[in-house]
Amino acid sequence: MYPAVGDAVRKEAVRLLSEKKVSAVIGYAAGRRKGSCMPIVVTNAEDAEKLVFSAACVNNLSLYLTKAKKEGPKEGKIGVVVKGCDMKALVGLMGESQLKRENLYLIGVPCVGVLKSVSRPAVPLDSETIAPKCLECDAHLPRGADFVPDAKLPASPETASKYAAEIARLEAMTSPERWAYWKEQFSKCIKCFACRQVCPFCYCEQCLCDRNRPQMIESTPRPSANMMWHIARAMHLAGRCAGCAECERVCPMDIPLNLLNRKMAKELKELYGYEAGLEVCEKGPLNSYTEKDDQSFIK
Amino acid sequence: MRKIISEQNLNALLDSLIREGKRVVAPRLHSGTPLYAPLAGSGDMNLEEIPRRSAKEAFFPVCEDILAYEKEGLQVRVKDVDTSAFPETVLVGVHPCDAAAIPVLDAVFSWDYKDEFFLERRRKTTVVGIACTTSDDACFCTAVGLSPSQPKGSDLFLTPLIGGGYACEAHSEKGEALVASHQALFGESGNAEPMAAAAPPAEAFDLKKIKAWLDEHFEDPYWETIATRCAGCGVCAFVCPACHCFDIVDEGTERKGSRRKSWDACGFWKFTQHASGHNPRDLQPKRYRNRIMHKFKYYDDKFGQTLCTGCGRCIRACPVGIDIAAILSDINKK
Amino acid sequence: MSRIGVFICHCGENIGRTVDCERVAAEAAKLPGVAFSLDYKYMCSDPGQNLVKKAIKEERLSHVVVAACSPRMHENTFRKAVASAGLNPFLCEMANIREHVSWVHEDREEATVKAIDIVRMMVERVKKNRVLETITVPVTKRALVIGGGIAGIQAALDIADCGHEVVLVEREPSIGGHMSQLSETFPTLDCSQCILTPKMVDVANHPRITLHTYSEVELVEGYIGNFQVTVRKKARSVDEEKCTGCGICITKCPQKKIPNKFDMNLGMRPAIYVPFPQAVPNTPVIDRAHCTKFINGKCGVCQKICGPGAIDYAQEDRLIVEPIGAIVVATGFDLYTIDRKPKDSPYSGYGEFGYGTIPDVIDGMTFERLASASGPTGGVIRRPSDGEIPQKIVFIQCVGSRARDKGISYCSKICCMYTAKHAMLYHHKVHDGKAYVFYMDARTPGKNFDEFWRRSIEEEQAIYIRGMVSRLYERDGKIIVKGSDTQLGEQVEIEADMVVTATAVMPQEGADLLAQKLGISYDKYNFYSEAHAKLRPVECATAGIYLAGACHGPKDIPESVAQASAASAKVMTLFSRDKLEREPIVARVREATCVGCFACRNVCPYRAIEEREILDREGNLVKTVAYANPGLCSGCGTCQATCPSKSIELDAYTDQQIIAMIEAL
Amino acid sequence: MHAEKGNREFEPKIMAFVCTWCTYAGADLAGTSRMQYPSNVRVLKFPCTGRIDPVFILKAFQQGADGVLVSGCHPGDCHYISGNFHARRRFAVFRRLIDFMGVDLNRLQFSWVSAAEGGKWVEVVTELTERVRAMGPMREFKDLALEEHWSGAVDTKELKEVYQAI
Repeated sequence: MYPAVGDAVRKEAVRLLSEKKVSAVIGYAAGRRKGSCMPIVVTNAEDAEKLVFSAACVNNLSLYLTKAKKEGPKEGKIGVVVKGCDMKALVGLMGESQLKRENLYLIGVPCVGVLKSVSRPAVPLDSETIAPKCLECDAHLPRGADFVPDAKLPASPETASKYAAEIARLEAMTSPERWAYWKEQFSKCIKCFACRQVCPFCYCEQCLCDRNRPQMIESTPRPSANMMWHIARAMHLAGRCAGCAECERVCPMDIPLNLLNRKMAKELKELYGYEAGLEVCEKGPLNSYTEKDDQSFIK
Repeated sequence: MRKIISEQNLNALLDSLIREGKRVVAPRLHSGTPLYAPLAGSGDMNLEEIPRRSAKEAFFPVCEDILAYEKEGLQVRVKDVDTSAFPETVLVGVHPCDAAAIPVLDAVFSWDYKDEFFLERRRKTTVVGIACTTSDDACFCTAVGLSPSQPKGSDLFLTPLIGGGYACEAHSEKGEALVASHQALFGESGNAEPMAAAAPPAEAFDLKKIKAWLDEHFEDPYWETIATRCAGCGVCAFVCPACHCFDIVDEGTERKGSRRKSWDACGFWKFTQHASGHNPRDLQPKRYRNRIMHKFKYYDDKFGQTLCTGCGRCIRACPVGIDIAAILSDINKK
Repeated sequence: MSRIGVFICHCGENIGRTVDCERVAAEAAKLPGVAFSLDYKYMCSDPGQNLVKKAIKEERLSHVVVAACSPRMHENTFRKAVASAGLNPFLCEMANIREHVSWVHEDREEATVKAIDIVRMMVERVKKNRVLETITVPVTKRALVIGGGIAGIQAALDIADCGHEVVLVEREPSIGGHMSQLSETFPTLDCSQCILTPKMVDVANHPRITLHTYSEVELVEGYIGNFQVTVRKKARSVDEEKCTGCGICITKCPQKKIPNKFDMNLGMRPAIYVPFPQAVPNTPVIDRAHCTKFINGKCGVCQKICGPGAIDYAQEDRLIVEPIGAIVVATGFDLYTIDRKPKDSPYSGYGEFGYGTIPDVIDGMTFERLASASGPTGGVIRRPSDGEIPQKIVFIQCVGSRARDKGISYCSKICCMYTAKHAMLYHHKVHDGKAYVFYMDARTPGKNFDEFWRRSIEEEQAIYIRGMVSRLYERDGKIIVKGSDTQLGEQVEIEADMVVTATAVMPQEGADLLAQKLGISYDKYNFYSEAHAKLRPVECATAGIYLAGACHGPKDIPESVAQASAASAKVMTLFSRDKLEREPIVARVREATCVGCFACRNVCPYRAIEEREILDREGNLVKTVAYANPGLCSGCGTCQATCPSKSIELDAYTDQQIIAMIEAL
Repeated sequence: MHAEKGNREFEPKIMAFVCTWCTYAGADLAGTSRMQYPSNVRVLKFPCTGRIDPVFILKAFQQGADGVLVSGCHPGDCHYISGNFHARRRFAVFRRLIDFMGVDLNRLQFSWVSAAEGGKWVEVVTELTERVRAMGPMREFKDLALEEHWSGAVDTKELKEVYQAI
């Protein structure tokens, strides 16, 4: 299925660039290693021939449209290859005044799943290698794209949600057990900031963690500073993160970052019936309120 | 001096060292992630996978205090770190690519300024390397003049033998001393054949040619084609056995705190950010160019060495698929 | 390097008894940055303040911490003292060691330790304080009054009489509001129109009042002293400039069968009409929904007959932008009906009393029109169904009001009095008629109110029954009123000819929408909220907007007039200065790091966040960032807690100040 | 979290983040009414609960607070119209987050205390202080603050364990 999708994407990109419908297309190109893929920005039809799509095309390319990514194309209408999960991030970015729909040409890809890790990009996509986010995907076809190749989607390998199970497992623990779990996880963190740098919503010009007057969060990768950083980040993403899980994929230390984000998504749905990435809304759940919001925790 | 040691005796050696009060650092799983970390017993050691971070942190920690201060009224008390308290360490199971980086780092940490934190740890550490028998397509040590079976940087080097156990060869006094202190655990070298060394698929680069190109191409459109995609994280530098940039920050309050040294990465936007707000390396291609330049030109200019051992960690870990081996191969062909 | 002075007050014995002030002063002296510390019996006294001033000069102090009572008590005192010694007042902070320490803890050791901690926190905080300068904004001395009822009229006249221009906007074709519908007013029984219409004429003739009737506020931008208000002047189809008000169009209009809203639909009016004869302005308006010309184009009589040629069928709505400095909101009230009930209320209007199905069950305002000499019956009380004069009337109070389980918990305040008045008027007009009043409590706190109420019972023979009506139904041309008399403990059944319900006072339809345009807050009933229930009863929390009359809550005429004058006084206070001074505790955007996500705008209750474009030297757009308008910002700081990158910061409560305090723990 | 039973020596540090209009004034009223309550609480004044950043709570724990109180105006009473409504959502979410991280929510109290509720202020502060006193010190953040990566530690925990074993 994916080679056909890749062909269609390539054809569309070539058309868009040769007809000057867009100034650039952000997509995926093959890398040196067998099966590997990487993001690429192409600005002419010739280069567009490099575009591919496969289960190793894991990146959320909406990253390259954010203001944080100063190298990305900024002029004119931009074509971008999006999976369903990436689309949700774009929807969020539009709601946060970061992107305008009319400046984008969205090449949607039908997707049954991508790899959870590309440290070995050539492995086949199966129930072992698939990204956990893909198991609970409800957007195999991106909603609202300008172009979606006509492809039949095979059934997804599995539907059980690993995140829900893991959240339930942690919730069932006692507080000290949970603290020990996260302490162990975050003690591995080296503050390489891969999680932040690939996150479409971490588009702040200056991260709270890079601020030193005052130093709200210590910048060194010590265990306590790591804990502060990851709690603050989860809080900042609450109600915004739509679950592309890039943070978790790129973490060189295997910290289950998306677990935190999914937990927050679950809470927001429970508290305010809110789900991120479904439609462009100006006010997220944490910058709006109703008079009837739950306050059972307030004395 | 060539000896052999059985797996069992290697474990006994480690346990014995631990009992003696030495810190034994080796590849182990840390909540599922392979890392170099201290062992509580030999059973913790796990040589299956290459650790995600290199062995450099045994000498160049992720983060360390370099002084502490306390203030009362106008009085400030400064407390230095007692480097003599650094523990005696045996670093075991070090991959050749990690071990090879250690002498490379020696150069920069003992050049004009002697970094006592690095050097004291270095003095107190014995490095036990181990030859690789497996590799993947990210490995390219052979392309930068090294190999999965070379002992560079190891005080004692282990080569796995067919049928179990290791051949060991001491390459320094420290290595010899380690063997000597536990003579009984080592046997004389027998007939056992060493296992075949891993064969990374990369062909050798002409590092001289690459440097010659870099000498001439500080400004080149190539940098944008490879690094516009760079997301600006620090993964490549942090997993690298040879990257050694660090940042120094004061943490704590005005009244009490520490001065800390921690890893830095040229991919970060803050790297070389001036107080004025100007940054000479304002975009990722310029930052990534620095990474390549530093490894294959500047370090060579200064110390005559290459700051890359072909471990392939940055290739495996890069979130956006930047492949330094592919880049070197490109340059090699130019 | 800061040179902080710390001053510890004993407050006589109030602090000194429990806190070892000398020890606090000695400990304070050891803190980094503290250059001077002193304890004194009464820091707030003149000699105490002089000690502070003297130390600022002699010790060249950079900041001051006064450890004494609550800042709510004396922060101003000490900031003024500090300012008079040449230091910026915002470089002075208070450590509350009285209300929060000496008065609530008995153990001297514990209290002293806590006092030292608080002083340390404030010392660390004050180090991060910045010099703040009072903000000045220019004031446009022009007021907007929204609503032309008695409150709006009074406010407009007061402000205009003081020499300032006023723009009065009224939704209906005429000003006058509900008061113009009333017959006589309690407790004096003077004729409502007789006292109101001269004021309406004053408004029309006032050289400084611009009157926009048949108009609505479309958009409000800007902030105190500097509003831009867009008014939609709805198409009247009659040129106000040309019309002489002769009224011939009204008499000649062939379409005459339109229920007149002013008369509570008891009378009829033509399609071109003025709501009532004394209307101001006396310019008719064409009701396009009912005019034959607009329905099928087959009339045009008024245009043919109009001498000055004032009829303009093609007239369109006009938008007028008015520069305004202050706004008085006086949109008044309306009555509870079946189709106007509170949000989420299970109450069916007062359908269970037969309103809408039994024609002779009417509300108080309808009774006013029946009793009015200028009303549809010429002041004769006739029941709507057959025009008969009712011999027995039942008045029911608290219909809708004080019915917690049915959506409205408040008392509508005016009903007790107007029902007493109705009973009295009825007795004046139908001498042998009987008036029964069902009531829950008679609430008569007002000048001459109780006397008036007693008169209705004692002299005007109203029969008051304490209890609620359970059911109303028709039988043989009568309305059967079933209720209870709680004083006698009996069930009561009255065969009435007419029933008058004193229905709840509610805000005008769309009051919430107007509030959203203005950016003012309102309660769950849509009544507008004052800034402080006790001390700022006529101001909105949004600076520069004031309240008058029943839009704020049920009120009678004198109260509405009083509040209107109070609001005018507030407007005139604002207009007495050319520039407005505001406390400089406002949010500021760090443009360098703002990425323009506008989360701050989403949470700002004052609409203080605007967009600002950052351009490079060539004029190209670099980025769009937030801008916090200091004229609008009231300093809550919600924006800062919301901003992910902390690119907006509230002066005097910066992260640096707060973190410094936490770190001093 | 890990309750230390019978620790009578322990005096918890309680940090209270309050709005100036309601709770601070309520605390003042407790003072003018001469009500008595434990002296453990340290009050930080904010213009509005809307200004309170969750990071402040983390920072307070990190700096050694054993309990944190956040208190402001009752819904509908906010001096700034809606600051407390925004705060309510923010903290509803934040407390669920740190609960998931393993912080015992008994150490974090939220309340509405109006300017008229001096008595409620006393009640809330006393209750939190006594509850936290019974729970013992908040070790999690403090202990964590002393931890280092093994590589940066002068002597490691693992080593200590080994020494102790010998």
